[in-house]
Amino acid sequence: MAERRLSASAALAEALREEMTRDETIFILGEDLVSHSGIFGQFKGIPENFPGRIIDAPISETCVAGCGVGAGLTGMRPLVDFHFSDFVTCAMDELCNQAAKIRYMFGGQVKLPLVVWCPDGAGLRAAAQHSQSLEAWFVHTPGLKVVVPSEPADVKGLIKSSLRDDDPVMFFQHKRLFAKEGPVPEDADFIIPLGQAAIKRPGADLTFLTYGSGYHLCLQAAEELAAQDILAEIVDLRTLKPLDMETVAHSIQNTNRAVVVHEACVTGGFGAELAARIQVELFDYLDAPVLRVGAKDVPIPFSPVLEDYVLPSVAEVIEAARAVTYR
Amino acid sequence: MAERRLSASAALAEALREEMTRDETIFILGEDLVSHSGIFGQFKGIPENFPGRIIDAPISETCVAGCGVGAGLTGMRPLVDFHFSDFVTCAMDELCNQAAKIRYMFGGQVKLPLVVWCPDGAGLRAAAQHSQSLEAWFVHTPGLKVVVPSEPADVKGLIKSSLRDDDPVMFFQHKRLFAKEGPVPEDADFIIPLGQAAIKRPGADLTFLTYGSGYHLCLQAAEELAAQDILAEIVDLRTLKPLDMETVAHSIQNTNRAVVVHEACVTGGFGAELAARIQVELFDYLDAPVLRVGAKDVPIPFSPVLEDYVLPSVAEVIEAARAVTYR
Amino acid sequence: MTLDREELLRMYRTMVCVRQFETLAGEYFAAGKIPGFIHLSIGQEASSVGVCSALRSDDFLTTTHRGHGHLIAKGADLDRMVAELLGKRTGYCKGKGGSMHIADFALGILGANGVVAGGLPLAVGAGLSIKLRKTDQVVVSFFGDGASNRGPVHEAMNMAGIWRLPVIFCVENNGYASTTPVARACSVPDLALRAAGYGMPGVTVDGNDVLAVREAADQAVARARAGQGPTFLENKTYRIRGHFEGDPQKYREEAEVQAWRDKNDPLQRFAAVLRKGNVLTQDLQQGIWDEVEAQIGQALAFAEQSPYPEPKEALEDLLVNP
Amino acid sequence: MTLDREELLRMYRTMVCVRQFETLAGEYFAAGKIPGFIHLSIGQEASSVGVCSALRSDDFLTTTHRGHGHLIAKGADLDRMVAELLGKRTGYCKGKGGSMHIADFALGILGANGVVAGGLPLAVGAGLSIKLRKTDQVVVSFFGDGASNRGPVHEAMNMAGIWRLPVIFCVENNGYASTTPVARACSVPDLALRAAGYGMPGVTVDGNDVLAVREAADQAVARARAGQGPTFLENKTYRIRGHFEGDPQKYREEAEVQAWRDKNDPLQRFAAVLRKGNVLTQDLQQGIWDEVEAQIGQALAFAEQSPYPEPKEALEDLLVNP
Ligand SMILES: Cc1ncc(C[n+]2csc(CCOP(=O)(O)OP(=O)(O)O)c2C)c(N)n1
Ligand SMILES: Cc1ncc(C[n+]2csc(CCOP(=O)(O)OP(=O)(O)O)c2C)c(N)n1
Ligand SMILES: [Mg+2]
Ligand SMILES: [Mg+2]
Repeated sequence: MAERRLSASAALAEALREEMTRDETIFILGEDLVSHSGIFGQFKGIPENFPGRIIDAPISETCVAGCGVGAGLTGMRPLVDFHFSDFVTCAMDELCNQAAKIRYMFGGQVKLPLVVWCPDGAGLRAAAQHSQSLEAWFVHTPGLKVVVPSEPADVKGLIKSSLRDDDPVMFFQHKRLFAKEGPVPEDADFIIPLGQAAIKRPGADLTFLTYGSGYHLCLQAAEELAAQDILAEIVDLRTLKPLDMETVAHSIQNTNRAVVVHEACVTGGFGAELAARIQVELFDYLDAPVLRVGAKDVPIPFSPVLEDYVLPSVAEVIEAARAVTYR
Repeated sequence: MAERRLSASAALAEALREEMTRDETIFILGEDLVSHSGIFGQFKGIPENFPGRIIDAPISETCVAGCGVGAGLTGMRPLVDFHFSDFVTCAMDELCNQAAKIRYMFGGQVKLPLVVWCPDGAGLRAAAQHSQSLEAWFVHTPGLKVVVPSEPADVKGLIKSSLRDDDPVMFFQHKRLFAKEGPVPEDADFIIPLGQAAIKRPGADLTFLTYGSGYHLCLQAAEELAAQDILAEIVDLRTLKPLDMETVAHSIQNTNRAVVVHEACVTGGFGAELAARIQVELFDYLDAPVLRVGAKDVPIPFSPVLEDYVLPSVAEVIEAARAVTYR
Repeated sequence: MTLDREELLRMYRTMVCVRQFETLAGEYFAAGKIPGFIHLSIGQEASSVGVCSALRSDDFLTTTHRGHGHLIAKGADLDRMVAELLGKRTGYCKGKGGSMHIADFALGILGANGVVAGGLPLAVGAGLSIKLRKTDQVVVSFFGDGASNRGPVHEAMNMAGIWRLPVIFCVENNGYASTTPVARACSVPDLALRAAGYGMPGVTVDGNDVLAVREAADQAVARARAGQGPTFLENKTYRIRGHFEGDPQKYREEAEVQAWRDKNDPLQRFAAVLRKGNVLTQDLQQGIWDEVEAQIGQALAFAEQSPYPEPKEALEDLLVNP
Repeated sequence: MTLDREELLRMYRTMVCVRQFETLAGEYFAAGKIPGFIHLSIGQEASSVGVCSALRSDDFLTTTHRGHGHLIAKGADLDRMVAELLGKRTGYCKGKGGSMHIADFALGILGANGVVAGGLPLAVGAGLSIKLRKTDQVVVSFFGDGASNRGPVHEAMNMAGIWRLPVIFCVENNGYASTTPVARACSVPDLALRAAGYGMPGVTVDGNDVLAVREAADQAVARARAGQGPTFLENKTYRIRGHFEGDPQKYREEAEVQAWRDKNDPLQRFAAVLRKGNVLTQDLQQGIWDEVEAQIGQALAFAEQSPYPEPKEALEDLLVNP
């Protein structure tokens, strides 16, 4: 049977329609959702099919996030749309001091089902305040789960698990990947458990550890490298917290070399955490240092020539792969 | 001549008095500053000596931070007091989307002198929302400098450089260390340049890389280790961004072993960045993986037994030192 | 609506309970038995009791760093409250929260909050949840005059306003935000003036007159239950104790405090009313104080005898599915 | 205060300049010459010009994602503006900012802002700086009806209120925040009603009548310069173009837009007044349009001929002392 292909947006919308049908406590709250089915059209079909369960909020990210927390504590399963992930900066107290800590501070009295959906990433010439990848902040915040899908099927499987999960989840989906298509299972019960990485391309010479848009850079790099007989294995982490260290370890035990690739700027990014763990937990397996490829340490500039230069490139990924394989 | 000793609070106040006398564009803005000279008494003598230049703000962290930016852009040199560092969560847009990016977004048209003074850290039984160490978020934000002093002299020397610097500086000072005394030069021109680490204790067997409250854990650990003939060198980073990698490298080239110690929770903390860099830049010098010691990955709990368990301990630092020295 | 004798006495008893709880908490703190810092609500009992007595047990509440009174007035268990203040395993939060972080979700108490104004957006979320779940519950969100200047208050009031949510915004204007007098921080004399900016009724009441507070609260609750939307309620009161226990209080004259203590004590005022109406007698009053004292003594004993948590318990309760 | 002929013509000319600039920016965007996305202010020229013409060149301004008009009205250089939109090195920000991030600190323009309401706290800071530096400058902070619901607006207005800062809060109520009609997002019909909550005057004016806007702005500026504090000015206007170029605009009827375009165009209205007062003649009007067209054509040519930055320049301009 021919695989059905969907865009990442369509995969998200399908998953939401399935879950909202399954569980009527799920609702969507955010800015400008109803008339255009989300500013990226990511909620296609929801306004028509679930009137009253997708709600346009005023421009009030602080209260919108807090609203998600309050609703999640009182019997609902909110998905909060953050419009642009850059605006999580307007709700860090609600996300990191409230959502992340409530269950713990109150001694486990309550659960907080809450999905914070954040369209992130650069490449749209949207400049410094509409292009960030901020997942590392939340990885450093105990009490939050962090999910970053790269392909449509992952989007469907992971948003469904996130909506069924009883803990707050930060869900980052890359703006530039909404239209990108891929095979997506039709099965309404298809889910991808949080904390499960996927080996998306096998290879014996080195391991690419990546997620989100970084995955697509690695895929291209792996193909070009294959032509030079360097076989890269690609581990798509998919969930950064909880982290599937087991899959990471298995891969590196075979390849003895690793390169972490993400779009966020290198310094203090998630690649730092991963490299720091690997050089301890797999010290004896490493034949080369763990290299990191990410954006250069500046805000995202507007002009295409500048933005392209700042963002990580396939060439840089290939260069890192060559470096760790000493070829 | 006998060295003069001051508490960290007194060192801060002295530095501010000296700088405010030297430069009348400096002023202090924050909550509850005037009647008690700051809620920790950290601005002793300022309200009396500089009336009108230390200003009580309403509880409006968002606008207080933005106010610092606006004043810094128009000829003043503001020091913004954040009351508790936990409340930076109420101003992440102003700090990370505005302050950090303004000079860059506008093509270098303007400079933004701004010191954001954040009393941070745990140990006061103040629970999850008044005990955090959030420096890693800002290290991951291009455009900000990050300073974390550990001793009174560092406080004086670094706050003075921060106030004289033309870029926004996040300055984290540990609440539990305000009363701790140490020698402080009286010289009004004593400054410690940003980006300069200090080897505060020489040792040949391993290197402790630390800052803020972690420094005091390392000091105690180093003394106990010395009794076991394990000689630890302590590098107090003092500034996390810009980072003095040269001093870090020199030390590790001698000791071939490193342990990073900080109070922030381990996952995604600054130790990750440091370990990730070291295992690349000093790969051939390392005889052991770079270990990290920090708080356990939970919010800071209230009950003393719980909080003490979550925070990094001297015992854990010693254990890590033993592990990297294989003794 | 007039209150019957039982209700009046219940309210008086609760006010006595808050007063005695706070007084003893202060003593325990001074004795070094309570870690961290605590913020007491002595002098503000009419606000907590006047408002919470108008609520049902399934109604929601968010409170602040100064929340003991609200918790007690909503029916929180004294044993578990004291145990939490002491950091014991039997506390509401197993010792993880402390004074600033007590909640009782079974009673609709969505929690005290260490972040000033942190509770308001949560309250709006609870209000939205009520609307979506189609129940007739209401939410009360307590906050202070200082908190009223924070942005989340604005966003919360606007959202509750446009969606006509059953949320009661109750500001306890106690004259100070930490060291800062209200007039130096708030750009309006009566905070209730701001309600007009959100299309909701704004009422300023004598916050030390428990019956006046109760009446205003009853009206706000009725409006909310009837689906007529939010109300802004300003209870003008006074903080008798320091901002936190140990506060040097250089920002005010002792005489100012004394005047409020002597002439405007909410318990004395309510007792006088009840005595005048023959609802309360000397004996009955004494009986109530003794009974409450015994109850709190018991709570203290329970807490003192309770064990501290095991260190490793610090790693529990973070996530449902780690 | 009455405006002399030169001033009136200068204002009309500036409005024409904004209109033509925005129109051409739209065409360039449609032609794929402008990367990213742009937000045009066509139909709102009376607000930008009415307010900015009341300012001195040393006064400060913060604007928004829809800021081209404000920049031009404050005197920004068209060449550098267009160059920035195209991402050229000769642009105001050397190509690092783009449409949403243009500033000219020499003209007191503290910047457009990609974050809605992001400019208000900065404006308050500039106001505080004016007070501390003891100058008689003023600050205008433009924001939209949608922005008015964000928390920073509340904090900013309260701070400006208590400190009586020379800040003019100018909300351009253009009927929509992206897809959301103002009535669905704001809990009051007139946003100026909120001013009373901060003890400052609030004025709602016909934002498409440039003289009415100018008069209100003159009063607000006079108040501010005299140290009498902030003013809240609401200019009721209408966004003729989509929220961004390419906006499908399913949230409104074309007829609604058409009605505003036909019956309430600020340029036509002002021209009619000027013609009636014999300030403007057919020829003069044509001359102004031609002259502006030439000027903008020159700016476009300058921008097109300008080079793009070198990739490595992306690493410059982050810090003064790296
Ligand atoms: C966002 C935030 N800023 C500052 C603080 C520190 N703080 C705790 S209570 C308080 C004063 C609050 O005053 P008010 O809202 O009037 O409540 P009250 O203490 O008078 O009951 C302050 C400034 C905080 N906890 N949260
Ligand atoms: C904090 C924040 N939230 C959301 C956005 C996305 N956004 C950009 S413009 C806009 C609408 C703004 O409406 P309004 O304030 O009325 O200004 P207008 O576009 O009508 O000029 C939105 C939601 C943003 N840029 N910043
Ligand atoms: Mg108060
Ligand atoms: Mg608008």
